[in-house]
Amino acid sequence: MNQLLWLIPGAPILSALIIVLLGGFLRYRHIAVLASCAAAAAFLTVLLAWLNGAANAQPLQQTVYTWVAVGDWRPTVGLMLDRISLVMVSVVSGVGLLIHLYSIAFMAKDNDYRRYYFFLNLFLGGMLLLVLADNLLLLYLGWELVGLCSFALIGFWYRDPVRASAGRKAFITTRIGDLSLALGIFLLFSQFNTLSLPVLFDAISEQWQPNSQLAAITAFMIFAGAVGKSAQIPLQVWLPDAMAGPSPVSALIHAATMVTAGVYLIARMHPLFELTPLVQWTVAAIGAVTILYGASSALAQNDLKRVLAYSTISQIGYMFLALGCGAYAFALFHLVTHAFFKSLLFLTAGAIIQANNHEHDIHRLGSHGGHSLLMHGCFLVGAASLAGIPVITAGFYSKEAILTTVWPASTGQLLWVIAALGTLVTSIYIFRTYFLLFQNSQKAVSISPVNRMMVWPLFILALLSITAGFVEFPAGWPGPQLWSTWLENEFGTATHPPLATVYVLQLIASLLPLLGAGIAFLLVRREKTGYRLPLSDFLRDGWKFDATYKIVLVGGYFRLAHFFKLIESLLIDAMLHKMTRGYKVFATYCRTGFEYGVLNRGLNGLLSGLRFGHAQLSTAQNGLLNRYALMICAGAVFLLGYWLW
Amino acid sequence: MYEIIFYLTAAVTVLAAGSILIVRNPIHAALYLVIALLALALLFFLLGAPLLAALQVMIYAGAIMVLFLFLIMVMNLRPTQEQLPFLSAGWKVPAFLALILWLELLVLFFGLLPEPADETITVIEPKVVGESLFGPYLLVVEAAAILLLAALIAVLYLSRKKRL
Amino acid sequence: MIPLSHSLIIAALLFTLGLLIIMLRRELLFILMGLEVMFNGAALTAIAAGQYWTNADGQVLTIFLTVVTAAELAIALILVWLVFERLNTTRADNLKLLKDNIDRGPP
Amino acid sequence: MTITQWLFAFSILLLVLLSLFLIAAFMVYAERRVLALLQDRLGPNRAGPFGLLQPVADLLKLITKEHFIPPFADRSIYTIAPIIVPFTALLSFAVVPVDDDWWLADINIALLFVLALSSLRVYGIMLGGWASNSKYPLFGGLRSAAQMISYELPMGLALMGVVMLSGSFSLVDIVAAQSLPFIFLQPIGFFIFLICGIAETNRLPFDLPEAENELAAGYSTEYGGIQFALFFLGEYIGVLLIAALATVLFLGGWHGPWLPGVCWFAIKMLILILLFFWLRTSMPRLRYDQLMSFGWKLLLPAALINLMITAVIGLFWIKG
Repeated sequence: MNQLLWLIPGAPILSALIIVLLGGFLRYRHIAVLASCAAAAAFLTVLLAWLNGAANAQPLQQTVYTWVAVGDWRPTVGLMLDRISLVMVSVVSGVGLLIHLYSIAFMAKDNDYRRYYFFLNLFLGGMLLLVLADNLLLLYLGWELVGLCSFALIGFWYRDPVRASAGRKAFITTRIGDLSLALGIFLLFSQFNTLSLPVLFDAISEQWQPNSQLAAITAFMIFAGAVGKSAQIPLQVWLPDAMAGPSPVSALIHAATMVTAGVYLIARMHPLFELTPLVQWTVAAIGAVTILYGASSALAQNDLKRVLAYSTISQIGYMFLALGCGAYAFALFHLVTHAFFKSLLFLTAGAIIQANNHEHDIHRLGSHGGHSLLMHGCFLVGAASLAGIPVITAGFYSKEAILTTVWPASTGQLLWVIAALGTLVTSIYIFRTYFLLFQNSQKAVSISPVNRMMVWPLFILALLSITAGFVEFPAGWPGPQLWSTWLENEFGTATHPPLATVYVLQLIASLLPLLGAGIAFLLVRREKTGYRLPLSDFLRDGWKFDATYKIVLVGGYFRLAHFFKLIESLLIDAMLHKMTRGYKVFATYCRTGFEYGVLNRGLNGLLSGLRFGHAQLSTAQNGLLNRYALMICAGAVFLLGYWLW
Repeated sequence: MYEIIFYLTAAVTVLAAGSILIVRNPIHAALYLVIALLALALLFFLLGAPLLAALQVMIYAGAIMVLFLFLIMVMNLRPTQEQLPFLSAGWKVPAFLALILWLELLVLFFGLLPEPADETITVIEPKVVGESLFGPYLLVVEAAAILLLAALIAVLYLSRKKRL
Repeated sequence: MIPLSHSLIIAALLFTLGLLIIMLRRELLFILMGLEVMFNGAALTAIAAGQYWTNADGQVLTIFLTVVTAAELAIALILVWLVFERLNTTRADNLKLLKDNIDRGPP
Repeated sequence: MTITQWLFAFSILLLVLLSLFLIAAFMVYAERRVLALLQDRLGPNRAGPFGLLQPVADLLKLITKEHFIPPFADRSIYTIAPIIVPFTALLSFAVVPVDDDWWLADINIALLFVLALSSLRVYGIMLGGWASNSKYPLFGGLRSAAQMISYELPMGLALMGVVMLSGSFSLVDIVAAQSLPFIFLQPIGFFIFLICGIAETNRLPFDLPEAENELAAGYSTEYGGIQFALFFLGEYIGVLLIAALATVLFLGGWHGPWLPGVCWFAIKMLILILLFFWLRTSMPRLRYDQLMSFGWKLLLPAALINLMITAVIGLFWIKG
């Protein structure tokens, strides 16, 4: 089995290569089948790994290739399949396979299918590489690969400038996080001279004291990387726009897999995070704020896919909350169930949108593509699972587990309240969407029926959205708790409050979704009569994050340059000339050369300082090649000097 | 004898490279570069890398620099009217920076390396290099081939009269 | 015979000379030549180090360096030619059409 | 090394150089006679018996001419350029084995050495054309640069087949490996090498850089006197070198029955040189685009295919 490990990321990557190199000779059907077969091969290999006892034995390991051997540093393409990655690999390849199958019918009418399948397969390979990597270098490679594919797939219909710019936005925003992750990796490498994960963990627990500053900085860097990829505040702005891509892409990349890479990363690096309670608390706090942010923004959206996008942001907030409270197993648990119900929602939404001739507004979506009942059922299952309707849905079990473990953490009561509020709002927005979509489904005729091929993945996902939760019953319930016991070796057990408290909390948390559904029903009724939520513009624009960034970050730089220039000209023209002249007159009048020299020179110094600032800022982009070379050289000199010193 | 040749060649290399800094005529600069490259090839040979010495002459001097000269001739560039660096005002800062960089590099090198115990030059045969190239580095060779192909296509595309 | 450090000194000298050429000369072709000199400084480092450890890897690295240079120069030269065709100049200072103009305000 | 050994080495070198110059000079004479013969006329026959002193007379004439540098030329490059051409060709002879143990140097990268030097040859012609600073020489120089780059590639690839068969870059080893001359194993390689060799030396039908009726005299238009003689000599030494290399690489070098090795070597070379003369009389000059497409679209693929076939056969036949 060790020798087959490469097949998991290898099959999709190979198929992507075939598609991009030989795709010109193939027809649509062949390419689609080839891509799906590659995904199936990866999934089957994962199944084989399960059957061969990957779930309970030592981690499987395979070193595929050694990049270069310099002294004792040998970066490898090494794969490692332990329980954490097994969870991820199963979800990614399984959901990936379903979405490939779904895409066959979905993309049938698009001319750029070759590019689509190339990037979809490449994405799958990159994601699998990311989760299987046994060293941070390879992990980073996968990380960038999925970022690239995400960029290409968001801007898939790049002829529309809005969509193309959405792709760029996603790429640039996540790049900020990526940079931070890279810095974190550099830091780790500079400290321990290795990037291999098992070695790194031993070294971390041996050499770094809890609460040490270096550990905190490193953990924070890595956390910032995760924030970028997982669309948490403050780097969440790209995800809503990422809905410009095709719906299966949204389902696969922006709901089920890539955005959870950050969760995986933190879970993977948990020995590091456990050293620094402060960063851990930050993770939880960011998660909690994001829950509220995403849920409240979703409440005011009219675009079906944007509702789901904000919902994704908020759900990943739950995962971060769990990670921050040390409940890594439950974060992964929620990741799994979320992958199922969110891709179910997205795929259903995609089918409905396609059936309505690419109409996105939930007020106007009426046709359900000839499978009205099925669409209805699938969406209801997904919505219920997302809201966490008690007992019968998978979402309930995972969310309940998280909520219970949040309580005993530091400032846990506050976090719990926020999360519970998030649950309520989640239920409201998703049922609002549901009621708006399906209450009057007869209002439009079906334009194009939904293909039968697209129905099967929906069906499977709906089944999983219901049943996946039964592996882990909440604390204190008379059901099995397979999940947390299975991941015990990796993470240790999470603590939960005394049982009496638990039952009260659970009761409240399970009543909230039902309450939310009720509120949604009333809300929709009132909305039909023209009622609008308070603050709805603010919420619809995602708390005005985009506008703020534009003003603060983009404008700031220009503002600063302007400021220097303005002050300079102001001082020269209005004041300084007069002042200097005045002083000059005064000086000559008093015949005191001393003052003349001091004042004039001092003011001139100030002036030239300002002028220098303006010149430096404005010539940072002066287009002169030599100047750029000079700057690079100066940077090299400085860095090398710093390092040597 | 051996040392004399080595240091002479090294001096030629550095002087020729330095001349590029101060000549006006692009053809002369290119020729100085060719001289530097040839001297460098000799250095490679003296250091015990005969294959690389030959490749340096064949590829760098024989192909790349000919292309360079070819381009200069086609453009028919005449001696530039630009002010020579040492006459223009802004040469001090870059020169200072470069000097510092060099010193830093030296510190870096001397800090990293212990002096070797035996200092005999071992010649690494072309065969060994070839086996290394097509053994552990086979994948990189393929990648290099793809890179060259990509460059070729890019150049063909760029040099078309009517671009898309 | 020849200590490694001496080769490295020469290599560093070549590298900085190349950098200096790039920083000081204003013609694109001269800048490209400076780049070549820098590449060759790096190549000398690789070869000297490879000989030091009697390892073929240094030479292999240099071969790849040559390949990369060839690819880079082919494209760079054609770009220089296109620039010359379009603007009738190869002075780097004249090529700043993409520079950011702060007077226009934020994009 | 002692002084006597140095002196010995130098005198040998001097001898080889002198004899090469002499051979090249007499090649000029021989070519003129052969051309005349093939064109049914007499050729030079006044100086000495059968005109044998003609090269001496030519040499005297060229040396005594005024050493003239045009005022618009780039002086230093103008002076250096003609020296490069014969110089690179002469250097290559250092590694050519003439007989069983007759060679000046046996280095393990001899073939690459020869290729490297032949790639440097183009500088002489290009720079000569550029330094003259007038129209036709510049065109001649440009043409030769493009031509030489284009034909060097198939030449090198054709030689790699030989390297594969013999497993060495050393010319001595290559000759030793030829119990059966490689022309039988590498016929395509031989022809590609020969064609590229002719192109590299700018002989007809590939003499576009100095095409008389298009470019006056190409890169050598502005040259006169001894410098012109150097260009001229360079071309003939180049022909000699190509013939010698073809002999060594493909025709089995000094291998042959009965006669001593040197004689075989000389005979094989002579045949090849006669072939070059013959080609000159009977082939028309190519057009420039024909030349380019012939090199890139025919010779290069042919050389690649030849190399691939050799590699495959070598892998399965010789090893396994």
